[in-house]
Amino acid sequence: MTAEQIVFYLFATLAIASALGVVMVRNSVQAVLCLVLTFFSMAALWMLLEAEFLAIALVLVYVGAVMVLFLFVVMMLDVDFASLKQGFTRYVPLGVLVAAGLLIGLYWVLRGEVFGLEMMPEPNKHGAEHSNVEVLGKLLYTDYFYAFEVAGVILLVAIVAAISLTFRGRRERRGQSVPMQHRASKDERLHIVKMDAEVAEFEDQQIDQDSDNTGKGKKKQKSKAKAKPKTQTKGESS
Amino acid sequence: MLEQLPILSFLIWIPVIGGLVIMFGPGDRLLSISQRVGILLGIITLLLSCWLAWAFATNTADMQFVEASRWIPSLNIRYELAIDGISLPLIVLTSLIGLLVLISATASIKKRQSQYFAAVLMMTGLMNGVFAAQDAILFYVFWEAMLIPMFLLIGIWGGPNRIYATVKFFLFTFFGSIFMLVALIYMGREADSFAISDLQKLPLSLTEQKWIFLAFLLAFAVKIPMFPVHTWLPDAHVEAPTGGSVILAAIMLKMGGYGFLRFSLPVTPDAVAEYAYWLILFSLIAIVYIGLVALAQKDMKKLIAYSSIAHMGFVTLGTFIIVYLTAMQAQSMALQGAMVQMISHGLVSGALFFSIGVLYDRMHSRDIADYGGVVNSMPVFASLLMLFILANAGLPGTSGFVGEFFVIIASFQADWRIAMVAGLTLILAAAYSLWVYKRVIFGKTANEAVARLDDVTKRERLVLFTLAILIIALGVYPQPLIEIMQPSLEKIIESATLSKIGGIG
Amino acid sequence: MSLTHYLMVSAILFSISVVGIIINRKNVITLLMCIELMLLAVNTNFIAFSRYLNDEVGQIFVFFILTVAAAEAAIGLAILVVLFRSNKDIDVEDLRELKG
Amino acid sequence: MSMQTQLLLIVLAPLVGAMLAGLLGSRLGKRLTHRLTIVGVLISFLLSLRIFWGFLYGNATPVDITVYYWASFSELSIQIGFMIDSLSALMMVVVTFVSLMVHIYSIGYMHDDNGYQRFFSYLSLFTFSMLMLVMANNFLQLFFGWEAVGLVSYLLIGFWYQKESAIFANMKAFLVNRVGDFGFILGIAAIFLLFGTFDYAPIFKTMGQAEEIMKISERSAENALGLMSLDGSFVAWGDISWPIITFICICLFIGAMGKSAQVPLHVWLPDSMEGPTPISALIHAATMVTAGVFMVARMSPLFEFSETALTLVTIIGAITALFMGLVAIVQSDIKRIIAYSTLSQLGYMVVALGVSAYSAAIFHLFTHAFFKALLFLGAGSVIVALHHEQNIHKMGGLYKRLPFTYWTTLIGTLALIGTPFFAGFYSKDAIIMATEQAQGPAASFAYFAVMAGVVITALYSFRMLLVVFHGKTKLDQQQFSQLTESPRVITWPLIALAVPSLMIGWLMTGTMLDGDYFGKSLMVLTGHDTMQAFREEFTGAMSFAVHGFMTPVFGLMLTGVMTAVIFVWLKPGWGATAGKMLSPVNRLLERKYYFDEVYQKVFAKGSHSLGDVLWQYGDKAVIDDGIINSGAQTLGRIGQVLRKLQSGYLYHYALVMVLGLVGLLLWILLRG
Repeated sequence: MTAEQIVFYLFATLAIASALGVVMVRNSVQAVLCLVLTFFSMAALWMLLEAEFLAIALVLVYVGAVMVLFLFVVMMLDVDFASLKQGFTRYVPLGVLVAAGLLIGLYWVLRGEVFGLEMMPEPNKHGAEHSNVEVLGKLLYTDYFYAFEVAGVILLVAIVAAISLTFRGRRERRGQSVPMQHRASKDERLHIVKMDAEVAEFEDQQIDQDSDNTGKGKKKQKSKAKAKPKTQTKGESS
Repeated sequence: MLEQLPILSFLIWIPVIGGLVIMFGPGDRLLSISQRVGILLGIITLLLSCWLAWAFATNTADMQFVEASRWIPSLNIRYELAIDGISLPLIVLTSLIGLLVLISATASIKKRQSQYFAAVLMMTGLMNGVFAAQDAILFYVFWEAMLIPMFLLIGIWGGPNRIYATVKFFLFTFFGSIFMLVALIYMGREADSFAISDLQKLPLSLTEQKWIFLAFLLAFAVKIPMFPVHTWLPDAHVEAPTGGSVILAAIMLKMGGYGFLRFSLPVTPDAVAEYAYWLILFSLIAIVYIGLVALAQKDMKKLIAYSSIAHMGFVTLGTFIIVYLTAMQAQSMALQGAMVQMISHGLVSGALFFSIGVLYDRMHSRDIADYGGVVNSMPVFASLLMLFILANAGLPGTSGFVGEFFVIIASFQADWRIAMVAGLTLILAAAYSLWVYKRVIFGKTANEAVARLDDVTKRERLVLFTLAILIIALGVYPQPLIEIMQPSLEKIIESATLSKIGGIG
Repeated sequence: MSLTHYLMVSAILFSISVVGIIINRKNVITLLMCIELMLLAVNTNFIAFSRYLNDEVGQIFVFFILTVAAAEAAIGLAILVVLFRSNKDIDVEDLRELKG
Repeated sequence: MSMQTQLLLIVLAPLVGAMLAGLLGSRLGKRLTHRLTIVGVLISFLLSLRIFWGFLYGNATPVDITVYYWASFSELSIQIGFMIDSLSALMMVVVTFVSLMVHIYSIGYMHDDNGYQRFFSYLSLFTFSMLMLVMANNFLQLFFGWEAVGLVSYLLIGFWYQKESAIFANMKAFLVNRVGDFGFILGIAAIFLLFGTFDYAPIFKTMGQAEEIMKISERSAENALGLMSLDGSFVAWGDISWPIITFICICLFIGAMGKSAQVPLHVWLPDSMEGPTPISALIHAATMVTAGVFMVARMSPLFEFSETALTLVTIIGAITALFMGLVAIVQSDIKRIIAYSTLSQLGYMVVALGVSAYSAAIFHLFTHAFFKALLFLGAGSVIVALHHEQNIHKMGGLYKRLPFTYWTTLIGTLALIGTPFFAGFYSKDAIIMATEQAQGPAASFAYFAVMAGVVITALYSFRMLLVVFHGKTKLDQQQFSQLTESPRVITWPLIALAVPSLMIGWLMTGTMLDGDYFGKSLMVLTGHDTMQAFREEFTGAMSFAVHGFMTPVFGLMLTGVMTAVIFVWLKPGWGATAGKMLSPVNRLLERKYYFDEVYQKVFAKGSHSLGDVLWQYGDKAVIDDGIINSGAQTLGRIGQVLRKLQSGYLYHYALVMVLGLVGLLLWILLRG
């Protein structure tokens, strides 16, 4: 068994085990860590396949950034995982069945006779002077330059989207909310205070009396209590 | 001087644009102006069509007053209008009925009258368009556009459950005409021109013809309406306002018949020969089955609607019996019968619906049971209705008889059993017409509402008298109408009996 | 090592992630992780083939897949956060507003 | 004045009178209206009398004029025109004379009826349509007249439109006529198929040639037709095929049966008595009902060539003559009795047609018009005198108070039962002799029916005469004393009709039956000439009448009269006992052989309920709800089901995606 085979089997089993861990483990944090482990072991395999740059990129960039992001999120949201997991076992048989079907299908496609060593001889190893990065760079910045640009744009879009979704603005902002201003109504602005007038003897007072009734009616509809959540700061209400 | 003027385009676009102008111009605010303008437009259209009839040469069979210009060059669709023997009478009928509806609407329509005027005027213009269009797609556009005003007429000014009726009406007709569009496009591509004359000359194999004929059949059968697809008509009539159901009965049902004569017979003659047996069977069913159903109706409008289906059964019978006839004389008699029946049915059922409208405006009920002894309070109306009812029953001397007589005589030449079944209509039509007349008009005054009825007003009298005079005139002396139609009918017979599979022609 | 080995590893990873999606009913995070896993399997495929066919273009594609995967993860988590803010937990059972 | 303007005047004068009376009636007032209409009818009567005179004594020749072409296309031209020959001239005179009498009579009869003008306009309209029918020279115009006459009888029967029974009767009349017209139009279509034209002239010419061939070469009728290529036959059902001539004649006869109320289609005539009495006299006795007889006589060239049609005509005529007479015996309404007597007399005429004695049939029609109109108008004057009482059992002993009516009705009755010297005798005896001569299967039955008819006619007419005019009056004294004879305007027409009922017989028999008055208008094949015996025996009107006393027919008539006298006058009790003994027969006659009930139930109710069933199940259930509405509902239901797919659960969507993936993979593998 050559060193290469040993390394391969080692990391392959490690990757598969941790992948299972990602799926099986109860606690999300542990799941994310298992995923990180899977990525590490796969990076090792990629090394075997002489894709050094990508393996390193995977570990540094991808695992470093995305997995850490996952950890952040998982730890920040104190989600009670117990309730999430309890319906767990009901779908296992279906899942296993689908996976088995998939595996059989894939095995049938990828089995030895098709991609075995005789069919696909292992190319000879690159010499020391061969630099994977150099080759990638040559390709990336010539033929696939537009694709590269597009990738950049995709990332930009992702950034903007993520921020706009989650950012709730700084606390002490002085901005105006025009829609709120539109909604303000006369009752909220004008506050009528009712004083008891002295009733005069003349009968034409009767006319004022009627106007009072309408006035009184108005009083009852005085502005409704504001039902805004208490967290609404004073600045918002205008 | 008038030859160069695009008369046909005037006939179509004056009412349409006039209608729009009325709706957005004076509208309901200045109602009297829109009424006067509306009726003026109606009169202009009628005068134009009469001038058309007067200037029409009755000796040639080819198209007259041709107007052709490019419309969508890329798809070689052309804006082409022309008329011949069979479209002229229908155009005159459309303009006349349009005017009469406008006159009667000034009194009977209460809400949104200007829009009613606009809808009726647009209907008239578009229907003239259908009869004058010589380009298949232009024909289709007018055919579909015409549905919209009628949809509105029934939908807005209709009776209580008008939505169901108008949606059913629209979907039925629309469903039929979709397949027609497919057939038209197919043929247009084959002949890379949509002019009807080219389609007629286009050589088609039998299977092609069969499919095209079935597509046309669906569109026209729904319109006529033929037996299995007729259930929309009674609902549409019951819910439509008086003017709406007059236009529907008088003109829209003729589109199907016109379509058969203009499209099916010349374009797919072999398919016509193939399916004639079934179509005759369905027309006979329409005549007898629908006649019996009409006998059992309790609502006046439904009864007249069923009776018009039975009468239109004669049109289809006349159109398709020519396949089984050999002598040119018998064939032209059959087609003459079909055409005259269409014109006379337009007048007779239009008049009947006007009369029911007269009663409905006074009593707001269409049930026969609510009436009885109307003659005591409305004698003039009773005598007019007597004439229309007898014309509906096909009394000789009225126009109703001419069409049926020709069709029965011609179908006897083909097979006497067909004539015998068709002849049953004499008994059935008389039965249900007179029975409704007896229950509504004769007898003692049923209730005090009937006693309070006042006789026909001057406006209604004008409308009903013009129709009565036309019905009697056409019954006593149909020769002028026959003379106009004969050359073009002969041309249709020639093209219908000329097989297309032989590769020639 | 033959190409089959590598492909089998990625196939196994892929099916594990499929199982993960099917089994896990409620937890969105697990769902996102399974998608990450799936993408990883795909990348492995790419690299294996590029290695055995001696054509680095496969690796270029892995490059782009990674960027897309990153973007997808970012947005997925952002949605998760907003979701958490609005109704206190991320149980997929409650998200039924878009029902037919 | 040219012949065309004369004929147009004859036809249009009543039409103009009708239009004026109808449209401007109320403004013109009663007096002016009836004057106007009477002048119109008078003009046409005088002119037609002149033409008739020309044919009778002058040497007028048949005339065939085209007024205008109704429709002409691809060398077929249908015209409106007049064909005047001895037959139509005779009919024109009968129609216009009786119509004139009825016009004058109605002045009195309808005096206090508010629909006065309307009545007169309908009468003149009837005269116009009858004249159009009689003078037509083609089948289309004949059919126009046929239906127009049916229409006017519909209008007149339902004249008192407030009477429920009247408006039921007039619809029944029109529909039964329409059933006849259904057969008639099929006959016309068959004629067009065979001859290619609607006009009489070419048709009669070809049939004349066929007769020539038969005469010259003694061929049988069939191969004569064969030579003329008229013997085509078409398949009626499976292998049964009918010669086209027989089909035509049977269809035309169905039309005649509808109009002349022969047995299956007779139900409308008794009910048409709902109309005012003058129209019963004019339409349902003298003119309209005889239109059928006239048509068959006019079409004699066609009928002669089909034996089966002639036998059918004889059988139907015989049945009507015999059985309808029987019903008249038990009737109690005065007008119904006369109506049934009309039915049986029509039966006589149709029998005469059947045995090819066309001239006798037309002559009987001629005489019958006069005495039947007389009887009806007499009954009318009795009804007017008794203030619209029609039940004969409530009358009696009126001869003292209504002398004029009594004597004229007596003359009418004597003419009806065929007492020698009276008009009825000549025509009825001619028919009886002709039936005697006839061979063929139906001849013996017809002869029996005709002979038995004589007894029955005598029985019911004398029963009516005695019950109404003689015996003890059943009116209370005070009413009886106030009875006054009808005014002159009613009695004058009675007298004017009584004169011809008396004299027309021996005036006209010579020329009509013996002489060659009808000439070519009626064609009789050599084999069928049943009038031969009559012509040999006939020496002169007077001697024929004298000889008439010795014939068995007179004996039968006497027995009829005696039985009536015994049962009504001498031994009224016997009548009651006879009624009890033959009670089943009595009830059968009372119910008029249940024709009405059967028609009402089977045809009226049947078609209505069939229509209902077809509407509820055919239209509503099957097409409307079955296909259309349920189609709409199924679409709605499919939509509901599909809606469930959008469950809203995220994992469902994920699951479906994965399953899709796996499925695709397996599909590629298995197929790949």
